[in-house]
Amino acid sequence: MTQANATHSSNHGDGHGDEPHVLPMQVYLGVWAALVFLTIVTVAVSRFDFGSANTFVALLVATIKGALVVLYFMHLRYDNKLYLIILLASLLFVSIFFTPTLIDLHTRDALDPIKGRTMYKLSTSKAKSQDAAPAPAAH
Amino acid sequence: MMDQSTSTLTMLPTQASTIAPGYDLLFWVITYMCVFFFVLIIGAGTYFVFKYRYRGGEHRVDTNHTHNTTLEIAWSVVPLFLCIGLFAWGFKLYLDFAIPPKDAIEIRVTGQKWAWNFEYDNGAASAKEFAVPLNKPVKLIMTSRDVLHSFFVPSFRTKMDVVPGRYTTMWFQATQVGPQQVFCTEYCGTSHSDMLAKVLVLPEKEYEDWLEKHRDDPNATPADKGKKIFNGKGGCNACHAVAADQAIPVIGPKLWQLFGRAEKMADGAQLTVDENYIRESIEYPNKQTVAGFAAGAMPTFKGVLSDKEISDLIAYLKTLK
Amino acid sequence: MAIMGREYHHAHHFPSARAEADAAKLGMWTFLATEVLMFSGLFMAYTAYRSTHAEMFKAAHQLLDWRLGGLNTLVLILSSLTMALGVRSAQQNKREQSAFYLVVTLLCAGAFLVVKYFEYTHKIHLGLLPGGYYTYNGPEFAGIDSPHIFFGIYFLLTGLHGFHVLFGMIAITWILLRTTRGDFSSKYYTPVELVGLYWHLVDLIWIYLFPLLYLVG
Amino acid sequence: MTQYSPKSAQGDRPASPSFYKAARGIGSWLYTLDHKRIGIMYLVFVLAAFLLGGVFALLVRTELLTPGKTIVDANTYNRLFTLHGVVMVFLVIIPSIPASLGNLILPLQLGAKDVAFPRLNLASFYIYLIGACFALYSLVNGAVDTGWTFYTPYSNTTDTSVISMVLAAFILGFSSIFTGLNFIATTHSLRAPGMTFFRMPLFVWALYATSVIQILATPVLAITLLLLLAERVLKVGIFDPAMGGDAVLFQHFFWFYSHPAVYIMIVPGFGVVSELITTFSRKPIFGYRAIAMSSIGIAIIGFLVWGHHMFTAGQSEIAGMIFSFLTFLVAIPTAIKVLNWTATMYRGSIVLRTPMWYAIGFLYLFTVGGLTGMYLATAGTDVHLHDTYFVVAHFHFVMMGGTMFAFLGGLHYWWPKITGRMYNETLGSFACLVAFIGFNMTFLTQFVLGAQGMPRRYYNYLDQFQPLHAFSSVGSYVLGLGFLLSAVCLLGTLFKKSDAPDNPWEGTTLEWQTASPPPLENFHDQPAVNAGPYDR
Repeated sequence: MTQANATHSSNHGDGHGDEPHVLPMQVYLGVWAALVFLTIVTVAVSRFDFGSANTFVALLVATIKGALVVLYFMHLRYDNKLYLIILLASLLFVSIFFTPTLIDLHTRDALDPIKGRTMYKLSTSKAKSQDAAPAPAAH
Repeated sequence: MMDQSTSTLTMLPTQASTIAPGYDLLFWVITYMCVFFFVLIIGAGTYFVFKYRYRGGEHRVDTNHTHNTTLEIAWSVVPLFLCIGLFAWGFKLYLDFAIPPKDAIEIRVTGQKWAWNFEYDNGAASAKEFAVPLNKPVKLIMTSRDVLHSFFVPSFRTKMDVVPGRYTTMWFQATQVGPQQVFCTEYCGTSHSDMLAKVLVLPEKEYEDWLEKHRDDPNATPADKGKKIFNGKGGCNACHAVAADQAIPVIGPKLWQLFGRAEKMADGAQLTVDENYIRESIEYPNKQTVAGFAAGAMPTFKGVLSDKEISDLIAYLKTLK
Repeated sequence: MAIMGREYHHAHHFPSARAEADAAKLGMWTFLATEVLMFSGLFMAYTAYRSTHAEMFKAAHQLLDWRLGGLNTLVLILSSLTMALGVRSAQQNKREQSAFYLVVTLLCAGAFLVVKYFEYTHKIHLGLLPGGYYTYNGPEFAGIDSPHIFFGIYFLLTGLHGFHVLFGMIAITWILLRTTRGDFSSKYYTPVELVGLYWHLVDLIWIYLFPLLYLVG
Repeated sequence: MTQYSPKSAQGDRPASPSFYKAARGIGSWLYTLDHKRIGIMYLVFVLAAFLLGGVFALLVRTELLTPGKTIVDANTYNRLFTLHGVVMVFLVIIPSIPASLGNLILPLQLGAKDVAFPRLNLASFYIYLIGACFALYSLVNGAVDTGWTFYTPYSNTTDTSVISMVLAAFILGFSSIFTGLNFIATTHSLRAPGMTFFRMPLFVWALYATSVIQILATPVLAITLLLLLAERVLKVGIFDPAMGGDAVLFQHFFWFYSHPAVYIMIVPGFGVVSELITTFSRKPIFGYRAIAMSSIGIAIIGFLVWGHHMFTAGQSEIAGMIFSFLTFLVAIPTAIKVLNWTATMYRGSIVLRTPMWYAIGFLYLFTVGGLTGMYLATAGTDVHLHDTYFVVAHFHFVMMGGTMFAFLGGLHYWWPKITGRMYNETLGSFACLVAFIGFNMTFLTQFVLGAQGMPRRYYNYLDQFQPLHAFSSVGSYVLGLGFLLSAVCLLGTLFKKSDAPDNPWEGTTLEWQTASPPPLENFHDQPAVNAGPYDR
């Protein structure tokens, strides 16, 4: 079975030879130090109360840490752009899943307040009795 | 059983609510549009198949038309506008379904495994059928006691799921006197297909009488009140038969000549029926199940029926000979 | 795909070793996309219930010990570093150094699970368990309904993440064995790199999990 | 000039043995890494599951001949339609085209020797078998009566064997993910030299778009089913209102996977039909880029529309508006495909062989299915029609009329290439005609039933629906007969001598440039590509 010597490199070759692209040690240690520092920042940030922006700030810090891990530890900054596209696509589709579901959860009582009320104020802690009787409709 | 005239020719049931004509108009507009496009596309396809059928010999093929940008843009933009138009009209109709008029009469509907119960503001209650006034808006505030159900009246064209733990609403204004069939259209188990009900559309006078009849009058005996709960708020008549000549329902045990009767339990235990056993079966039905009946079929009525109502029920059951 | 000690021959159906390595990395990144979407389901449940039961989440999170969570975060970040250095050493044909880094990564992962074990026993002892097994009657939940949902989401999120740490440890052990057998070199280090990518994602998920569960504002 | 410029004339090369003869014995099948053998094993099990699902369908239709009890009682009927749904969705229609025809034909059309990860491919097949075993275990252990949608709170309060069926679907999801992952890697890394993305056949484009959906949607099904198991075992309460949860949230989780899943089912069918119509019209496809891009468009927009399953489920009206609008957007690329196929047949030279009959049947049925989607996308008309037989008819038109007709068309089209044997043309076309007639008898009547308000999943129905139900049931027998005939037609060829030429349909894509059945290495020497897939 003669192997036709189609030796051209794969069609999206990024010009590197066969030698792997190795980052200097300082980059890894620097990224690690930044991550530790940002973890401390995460805890510190949660101490202050920014009101409704609390979650946003916490997620922002987490995203910075995530970006550091993805770009340097996972080598995405020097690799084929296709892998970055795959990661960003997965995050895009996560947001596609979140947005309409949360819109639905929070606008059920837009036209009629009664649709927003959950009837069962049920708690399983044995102390509370099960309040299952449907409250009379508010006129 | 269903008394609307739904011959197989007319696709849609009779129009018995104010929104039905508007609904049917949009339904038929979509239908004619679909028929038009079907004939256009499939007609062209069928014509091409027969006109350019290979009749042997050398293939005569025109291979230079492999794309035509203007045509392709046209048949993308035109359907887009049609779709936007359909969306807008459809959503307006959807809002008509969703927003009840302010003066609508409120009726509370409760769905449970395989029966519908209805309660009015003046305390009237009924199961399996409920009255509504003719040409007056009615708003149903609905919830479920166990799993998902769905309240569907084909002749009103309205449908809304009934979700446990939450309220959902639906409204209609009936324009035709007579009983309208109600279906449950969200799968809910064994007798999902028997979870039917009737909307009795009555003129004003008869509607008031019906309400009076179903209201619990003050000087009724506990047994009378129990009977009203049995057929009304409790909805027990959906699963239990109360007289020897009643063939169905057979989902739950028969309840005549009940007191003092020896019952064999599913786990083999033998016990004679007394008041405590009845009260316990109403509040914790799954503790003991009579042999030969499905466990877990009966929902709990704890917190739904007050203790006084349960004693009325027991008084009524005692009268069943 | 015969692997004999040092010399490595790429699979017959790939035009070159480089094409094979790129395909493997593309496959791994696609798999990581499925992991991201799988965890997104749990983050969706978290977001849905935090947005509708905000005060319950605020009350419930006090029962989590943020110091242990923070320690676990640092442990995982360190393991991410050592994993990355392990891959780097494999790329430089430094077999012993790579094995050393992989062992440290394994130890960190073990430490993470041990800390998780203490957290879980503490909660089981208090009765802070999901749904049917929730028996906690503490003062924090006076007038707050269904606090068991927070702990249901907590155990599902950290439990699934814990399982992924476990799978990671198994994969790293396999890579460690092959490193000591001398399978990897600067010409062929794909398996080490792929396990590294997987491990960094496990760390990434914990980076988001820590503030959301332990530090509710 | 044809796409494939051979380095040396085909004739003088010593004919290497077909992949069947390349290895012998049961071991050569159980441990094979050859994408063709894995494709055949998938094909065998998918067809077996299709037979099982079909038997359930016939039992359901027989029960519905008369209102009330005809052959089984209510509980058995609920189990029958649930099993029909689960077997058909998870075991048949999702793996059908990608896992069997895809595994067999994609590497050939790319000019590759095998898929990128052969061992992952075999693992995907064995995971499919394990999932099927879980489903069979659940079947014999009292089956499931929740419907294939597993809606809570019914699914976590019923005492039927839901856990084993949910585990089955969970495991089958991974088989689907691995197939998708394999095809993405293969398409990116193993294309023949010179085959740019826009010189790939449209079947490969369709499988690529399907793989993207499989990768992005199936994990959410995995976590949904995991949460359902947690609901049943730990009573977590996320989806159970009795524990403070929200049943509609489960529907959001479920349909976020299940609507893209219907595109996992139909988009490979588009790919097959694009191949069939081009080859049998002897003409390059009309609007190649439009069709290729519309596959990707459907894959992406398919993720935005799941809420149209929940217009009457207690979903907020604002969310309903968003979903209704986006659902119309997905209609546009679908319309583009059908119009482009019709334009391809214009001034072609149409050879009316069995695959082409299935493609024309597909065009009829899919157009009806697609157009009836208009009623269900429009929020207003969906209120009356939701959860009635109108919806049952709609999705059978697009799934059975669409995917299964395309699957059978593709099966007949590539049968000579896979088995090296030609099927009997008259029997094949006749089987297609019988199936087409049976299909229309069964499901056109259900449109009328649904519009009249006949709810779905009903064991006992009102008497006035009885004539239509009886007609539909008879139609289902004719449909079953049609598929039986096509099975006889295809399986019958296995007992005769392999007589198929290398290129019976004068196709232009790469799989027709090698032997039928192809050697283990697919091509004697690596084909190079220097023109579009359909240029003659």
